[in-house]
Amino acid sequence: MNPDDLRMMLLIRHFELALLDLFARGEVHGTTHTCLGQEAVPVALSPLLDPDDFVFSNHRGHGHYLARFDDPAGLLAEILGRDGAVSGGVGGSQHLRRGRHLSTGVQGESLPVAAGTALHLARSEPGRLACVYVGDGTWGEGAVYEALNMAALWRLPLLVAVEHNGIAQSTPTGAAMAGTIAGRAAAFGVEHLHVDATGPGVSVPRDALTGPVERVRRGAGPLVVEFATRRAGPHSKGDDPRPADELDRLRAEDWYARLDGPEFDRLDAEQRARVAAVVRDVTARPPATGRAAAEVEQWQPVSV
Amino acid sequence: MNPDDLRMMLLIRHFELALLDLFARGEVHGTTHTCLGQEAVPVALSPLLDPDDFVFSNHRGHGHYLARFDDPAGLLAEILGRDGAVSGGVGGSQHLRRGRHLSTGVQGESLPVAAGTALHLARSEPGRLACVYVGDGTWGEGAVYEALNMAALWRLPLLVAVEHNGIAQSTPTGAAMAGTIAGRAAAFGVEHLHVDATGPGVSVPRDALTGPVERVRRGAGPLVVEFATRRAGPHSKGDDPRPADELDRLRAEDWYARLDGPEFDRLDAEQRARVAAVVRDVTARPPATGRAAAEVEQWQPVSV
Amino acid sequence: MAARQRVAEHLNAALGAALAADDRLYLLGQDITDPYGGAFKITRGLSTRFPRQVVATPISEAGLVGIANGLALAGNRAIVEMMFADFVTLAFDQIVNFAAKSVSMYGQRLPMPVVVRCPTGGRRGYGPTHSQSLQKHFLGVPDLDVYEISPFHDCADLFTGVLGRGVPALVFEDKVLYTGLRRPPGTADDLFRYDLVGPWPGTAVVRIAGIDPPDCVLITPGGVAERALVAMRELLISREITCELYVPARLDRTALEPILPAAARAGQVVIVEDGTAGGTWAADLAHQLHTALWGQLRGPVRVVSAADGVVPAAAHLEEEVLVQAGTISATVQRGHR
Amino acid sequence: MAARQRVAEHLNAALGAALAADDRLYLLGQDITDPYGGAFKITRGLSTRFPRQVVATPISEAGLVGIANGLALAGNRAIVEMMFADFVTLAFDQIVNFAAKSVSMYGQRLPMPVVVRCPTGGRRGYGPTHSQSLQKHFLGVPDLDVYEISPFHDCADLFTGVLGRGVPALVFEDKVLYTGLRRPPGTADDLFRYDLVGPWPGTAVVRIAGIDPPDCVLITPGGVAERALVAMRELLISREITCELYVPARLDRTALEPILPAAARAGQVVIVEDGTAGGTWAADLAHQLHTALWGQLRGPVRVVSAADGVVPAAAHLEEEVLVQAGTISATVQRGHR
Ligand SMILES: Cc1ncc(C[n+]2csc(CCOP(=O)(O)OP(=O)(O)O)c2C)c(N)n1
Ligand SMILES: Cc1ncc(C[n+]2csc(CCOP(=O)(O)OP(=O)(O)O)c2C)c(N)n1
Ligand SMILES: [Mg+2]
Ligand SMILES: [Mg+2]
Repeated sequence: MNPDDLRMMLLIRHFELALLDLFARGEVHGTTHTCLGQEAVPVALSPLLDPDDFVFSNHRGHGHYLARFDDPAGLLAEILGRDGAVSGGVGGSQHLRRGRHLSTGVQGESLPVAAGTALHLARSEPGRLACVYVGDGTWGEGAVYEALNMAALWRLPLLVAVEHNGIAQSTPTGAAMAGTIAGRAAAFGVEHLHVDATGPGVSVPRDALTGPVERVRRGAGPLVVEFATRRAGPHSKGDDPRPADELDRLRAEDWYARLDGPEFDRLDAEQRARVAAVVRDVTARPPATGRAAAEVEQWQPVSV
Repeated sequence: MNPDDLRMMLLIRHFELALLDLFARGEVHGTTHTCLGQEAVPVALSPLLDPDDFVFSNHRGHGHYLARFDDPAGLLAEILGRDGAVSGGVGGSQHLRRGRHLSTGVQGESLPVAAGTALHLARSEPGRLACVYVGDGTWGEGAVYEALNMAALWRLPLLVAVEHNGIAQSTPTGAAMAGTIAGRAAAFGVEHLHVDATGPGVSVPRDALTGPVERVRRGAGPLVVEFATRRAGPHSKGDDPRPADELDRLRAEDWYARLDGPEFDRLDAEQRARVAAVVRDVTARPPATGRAAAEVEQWQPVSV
Repeated sequence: MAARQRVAEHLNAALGAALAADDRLYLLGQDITDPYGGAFKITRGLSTRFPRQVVATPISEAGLVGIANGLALAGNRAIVEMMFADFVTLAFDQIVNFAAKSVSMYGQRLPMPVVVRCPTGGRRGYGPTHSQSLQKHFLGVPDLDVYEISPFHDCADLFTGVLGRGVPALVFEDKVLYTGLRRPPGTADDLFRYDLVGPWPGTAVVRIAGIDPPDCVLITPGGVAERALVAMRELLISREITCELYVPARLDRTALEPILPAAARAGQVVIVEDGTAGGTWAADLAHQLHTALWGQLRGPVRVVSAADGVVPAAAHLEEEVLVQAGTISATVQRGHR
Repeated sequence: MAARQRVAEHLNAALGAALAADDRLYLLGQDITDPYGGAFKITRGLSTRFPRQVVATPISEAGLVGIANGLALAGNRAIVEMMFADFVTLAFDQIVNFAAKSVSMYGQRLPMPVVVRCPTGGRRGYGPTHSQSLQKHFLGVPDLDVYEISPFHDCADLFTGVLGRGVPALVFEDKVLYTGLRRPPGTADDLFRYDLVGPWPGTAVVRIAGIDPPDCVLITPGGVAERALVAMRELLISREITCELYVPARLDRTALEPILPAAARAGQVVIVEDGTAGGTWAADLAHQLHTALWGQLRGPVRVVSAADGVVPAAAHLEEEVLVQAGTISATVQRGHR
């Protein structure tokens, strides 16, 4: 793996592990959803995104944010309610905004919104796209279909990045979804791409994405990318009712368990140390002010 | 055509024409949506329905009601707010209920409700089904997909009768729907049947329906029947922005214009007279009381 | 402004002016493009004049408010037409949990200029799911404004102001008002004149010059104003009871200051609203007046709402449920000694 | 009933009893089946005991309320769990336009026994879209009841009664209450005792026996009651100010009669609610009290609501926005002379 990609995978991993650790120590107020096991999705996708693309993230959005902004301190400050927080401590884990990157905690709600930004981009900033991350379970929400229909009708540059981890909170996909994601895209005449993001590598998925994403930018209409991925951790803090053998299997298949060697160890130690330093830094900060961090607030689109 | 079927087609036709006439004369308060041109759909379908099946009708529901209950007086009384009204004059044209037949004016809302009744039927009254009429335009509503998903997941006896008349109020289907109804059913693994209901005959569509509807009753899961039909009249009272040549074509292709002969003339005159008598009867009645007509109120399911 | 302009035409002109003034303003809704021009014809001609800005959508209330939210996020403005206010229930989440929240929940002030127009109320025989007055359900949400048009307020000014605030808003429009006439500036009718007072978007004060204090202060939103005028005329002519009518265009955070002096002098206040009682604009305002005018009123503020039931389709049944001019004058009379 | 039972356990037992008593009762919601047992574990064990009746659904709030509506139409009853009250916004149409309307809009009384349980409120750090108090948005809809649980009311009685009425209802459940203890009958704590008075589902009156009249009457829904108790204790001990607390379980059409006598004797009333001001339960109740107690109060009824902003995620920011025990006692003190 390209060392920068591996670094980012490890940054996200250690960030999420540190967070669970802080939780266990009672240092986090509220809730959070870690993306352990799913790191490859945003790491594969983010380099294909333009800084002025819109990105709509969701409850499980730390990886999305880190892969795009490499800002663990701002994110941790947000989650812990400390100074320098991305959203000033107001939003918390599920409500991050930095320019055109924005997450919300209500499932499905952001798909029509993303389509609205895509309508703007198609008309006023051609070549840019709106990317919306969505879990498999969120396909239960009607808003998803209202958005897909309009995006397809109007050939909008909308990239729907489905993180299909086979589960929604405690519900296996099969118990909540009839048919398939592919079929649901087809229903609206929307292109669908299946990408395996379960392995440790990100270049294969990224290569598979490059052409199709470029076509979205060039006006081919929306694209649903279904990433096969795995949720290696709990839904939120510690709630995971999956049977022990399934959890064992998930852990064994987890990308982190499948990598080793001196280069890996070096980068692993590096990112672990980086996150530890961020934790030390942020936990020593004064409380968040309620105002977004200065560098977040100053964001301007590159050109409009 | 079987004379009973033709009678029903004509009853609905003359009922709707009489209504537009009453409107033009200013004798109707409020609004109404006639089903001119679409008569064949409920006439084909209704004999396949059990009296204890649930039926969810919509804004364009006069034909659904008449084909099931042959009660033009109760319906007209409801629309005119006179004594003996199906819903006591409270509901009006769009809000009819008679036992397990029920219409509402909010598009898409009744699909999950119909699925709920189907859940009940599957568990407690096997062999019965819930039928829900829905227009092509209503596939814009997210509720449709939430319902289809659950109905498919739980293999519910849900019959979705799509009246695809190519238009929604003023919007051609192509401007509001990406993909197809068939694709949308397939997205949820739901069986789809295309039935041509544009001709004057109802036995061909009915025959096409008989087997599939029976399979729904026997637990095969939901079925989407897409009826090709035509809206020969305005959306509601007089609003029809379609170009004149299109309206001419619709009128020329309308089943009523394509039938003739002495038997037709006889039944046509008979139903025209019947409706005229109903109009005379109902317009002479005192105002509605706010209470549903007695025979409506006394409804009980055959067995539960 | 045309001398005798229907409110529908006035709204149409106001929307046209807004679209002309800002090419980043979008208008979204069902069946709003020509030749249909919307269920109530409010948008007639606009898609022909502004084809890029006027977008007809599928029947997807949540989705289309979501589209508007996205347009706003990207630096545009959007006015959305609900075909009937009743359907805004389907967009409650997009409005309350997305549009309103986004203004502040990211630790920065984020402009969300999204206006949802809601044709509201009964008296048209459309039946229980097409006749509701749902204003109250949207009150008291941080960063969500609620307005109602009236025959007195200039809708061009209203839309400009609402969009300029950058806060998402609902604008309720009484359906019966559409076919009524706008009142020319200053003149409510042959008997009453009116002024717009107080902070933007202004409260219309309708009165007969020179009568002070009035026997009673009436407060109503725009949709009730016509009925209140009828009641005022009747009270004056048949009973010699004088009323002063206050019609605020803003329903959330209704400005009290313009109302307080006259209310204190009259000592009697009646607030009238469409819709059923319970958690309403009128009750909230009554509570505020009781507090602000403690010791100055001759009796409790009285609230008139619709009867506690659905709005029936049949005209005679509907009439029993909804507030009528007669209900208003009877209430005022009961408080008069 | 267990001697020291957490409210979550109490709710779980109440739901279990309801399911056992009626095999036509369904329980629907997301992730409510075992072993998970719901996001707040309120339904733990129920799907194991009642596998046919407990149905886990996809993430489809509108759809699942629709399913419940359909079950009710077919002669069943249904209790729906929203994972967070905030998501009930997605089911607003199904609740207001279908469930409530169906009870009467067909000219017959149609029972629609559907109960939507809504875990509500902040103080858990879940952030702006998971912490709202949306009770007020559902008030004043014909044939829609709104309830809120409290540490004093028996939820088994509540569910039985609500389902028996055949009117759709929302039951709000303060999330912080879940982990708190139910108060044993009669005993609020070591200082205060309580009685349930008035029409079903009863208003809890919390007081110290023998003190009459109190200096102030407090009225709060169940979620605020614990904070009110803390304030009452502090006021009594540090300031020698006595309060009597009224906690109705029903928020729409809250019964006035149980409250009026003490309110009149005390002459001072403070109503406290979670959620932001504007079109609220408290303001509506305040208006009713002003009317019913005209001339009997020493000053206006005062309403305490949350600050006009979103509920922030960070604990210290959240605390500034939400009503605290200290807010309540400060308000009572300000009215005390
Ligand atoms: C409208 C809404 N309903 C319910 C929830 C509670 N919730 C949060 S995450 C989640 C599961 C989402 O599953 P999925 O979409 O598969 O994403 P994953 O968590 O697997 O990444 C649920 C039900 C919510 N946040 N929003
Ligand atoms: C939720 C909702 N949105 C909008 C409307 C207004 N409306 C009534 S009928 C209709 C068109 C429906 O089109 P379609 O589903 O194709 O049925 P058709 O009228 O063609 O039979 C619309 C938009 C409504 N009743 N409900
Ligand atoms: Mg998932
Ligand atoms: Mg159609």
